Amino acid sequence: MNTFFFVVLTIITVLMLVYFYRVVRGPSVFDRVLGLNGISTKAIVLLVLIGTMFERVDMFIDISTGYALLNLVGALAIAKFLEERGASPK
Amino acid sequence: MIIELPLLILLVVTAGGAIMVKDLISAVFILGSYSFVLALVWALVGAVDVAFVEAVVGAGLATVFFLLTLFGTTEKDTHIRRPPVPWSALLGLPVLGLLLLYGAGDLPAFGDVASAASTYISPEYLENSVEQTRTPNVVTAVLMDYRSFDTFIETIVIFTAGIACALILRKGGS
Amino acid sequence: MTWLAIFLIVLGLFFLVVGSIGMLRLPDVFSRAHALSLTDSLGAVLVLAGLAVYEGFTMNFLRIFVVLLLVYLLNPVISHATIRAAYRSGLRPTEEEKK
Amino acid sequence: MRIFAAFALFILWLILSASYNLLHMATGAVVASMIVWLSPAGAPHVRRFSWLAALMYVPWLISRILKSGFHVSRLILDPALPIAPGFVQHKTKLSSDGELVVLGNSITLTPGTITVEVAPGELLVHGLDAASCEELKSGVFDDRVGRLFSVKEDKK
Repeated sequence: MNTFFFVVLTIITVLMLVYFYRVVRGPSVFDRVLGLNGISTKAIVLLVLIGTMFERVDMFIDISTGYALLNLVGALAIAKFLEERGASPK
Repeated sequence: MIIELPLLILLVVTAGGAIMVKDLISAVFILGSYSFVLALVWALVGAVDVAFVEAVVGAGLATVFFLLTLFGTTEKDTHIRRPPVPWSALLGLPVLGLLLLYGAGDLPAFGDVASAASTYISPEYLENSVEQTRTPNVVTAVLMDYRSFDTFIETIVIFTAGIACALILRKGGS
Repeated sequence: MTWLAIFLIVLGLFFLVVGSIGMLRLPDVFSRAHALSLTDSLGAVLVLAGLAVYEGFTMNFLRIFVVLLLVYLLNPVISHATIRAAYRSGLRPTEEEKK
Repeated sequence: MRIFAAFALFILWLILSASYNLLHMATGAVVASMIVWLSPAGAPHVRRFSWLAALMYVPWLISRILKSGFHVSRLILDPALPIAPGFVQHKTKLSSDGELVVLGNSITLTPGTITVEVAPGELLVHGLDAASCEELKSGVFDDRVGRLFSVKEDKK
């Protein structure tokens, strides 16, 4: 079962690389924001996965919850700023 | 450790990307994703509290503050004009890196029982911390009791930084 | 029980992979948000559900379930806020926007 | 209602905290009641809430998400990429904040459609292709969400 979890972890990490490509190359600022959101969702999943691998889920769940809530605050703040500011300063 | 390898590769890629990219806004977002990966690595080696701080400060607050700063500046400096790298740095930095790697070879392995730290200090903390400090969590006992002055002054630094941010960001300033 | 967990995780991984492919292929911000929604509301949630089932019906099941619920409730808000900001700052879906 | 909210918060505390001795549970109870006491009274946007309808709503929404998820996956994996993205102006008879939040969130959760702008009685929705918006246009979402908050069915 641990091998399976390791394979899942590797696959998700490779997928993070795809979103990272979107963060680097995204034509507009909002593409970058979307890429960052995708990475953070995967980080939440990965934290729970790591916790399951170590059989210490109760410890990792706390960080995962904190991640999810902070991600909301950060993303809303970014969206508000971008909305006030208007289109990307290119 | 093979299990950390994919995340470590991703960490190096994101860190390199944050330095190499020209556009400052994308640099901010790449730095945010770097923080996410770094927090995952911390969680993987078992430092859960550090991972939590990295998630809160690095991925949440720092990204927002960087964006605020970026929007406070003019649009002219969103592109970096970087001078060419001097030859001395190109030669000196690999040598320094090799020296550091050579030095790291002498460090005890992760979780080594025979290393100095786990022979003298760790058993003392693990065995006596409950009687001496009445704190159930050992990490909390080390941070808040054995190293309380260190933590206290760290708190002062963070508080000062918070006041500075509040002063800079207040409405109607500038 | 373990097989159900593996099934859920593999199904979630399928959606995660498809979402990533969509992130690369789709032409503009608005369409890419759909790929992200696929990743969030199906991929991540199915993987989390698989992990919860793997844990069995203990306290940890409930804890993972709370995280799942958070992802479920908060991620639509995030993608809506991002897309609204994109719309309000004058971005429009265009066919000829370069890849 | 407020006692119920405090109780729900306390249950959440029990789930998230790992320890069940008296001190921690008492802390949780105090914190939960403090939060309810400090927050403004009630939720004025929700007139009535039917638990039975909510119990029916969640499996329905999950089945919907799975169905449109496979649809969107087929669109993305198709080599020709047969998408036709476009905005849809969606008129709805729901107008209170609670209903709009649930409706908008459900639309965004369903792959293929995303809420862009929200106003009472009117939503701007971005759809990935025509088939994704089909369901929304038929007004099933509005009916379901309306039943959730027990709005009297008006005739169309």
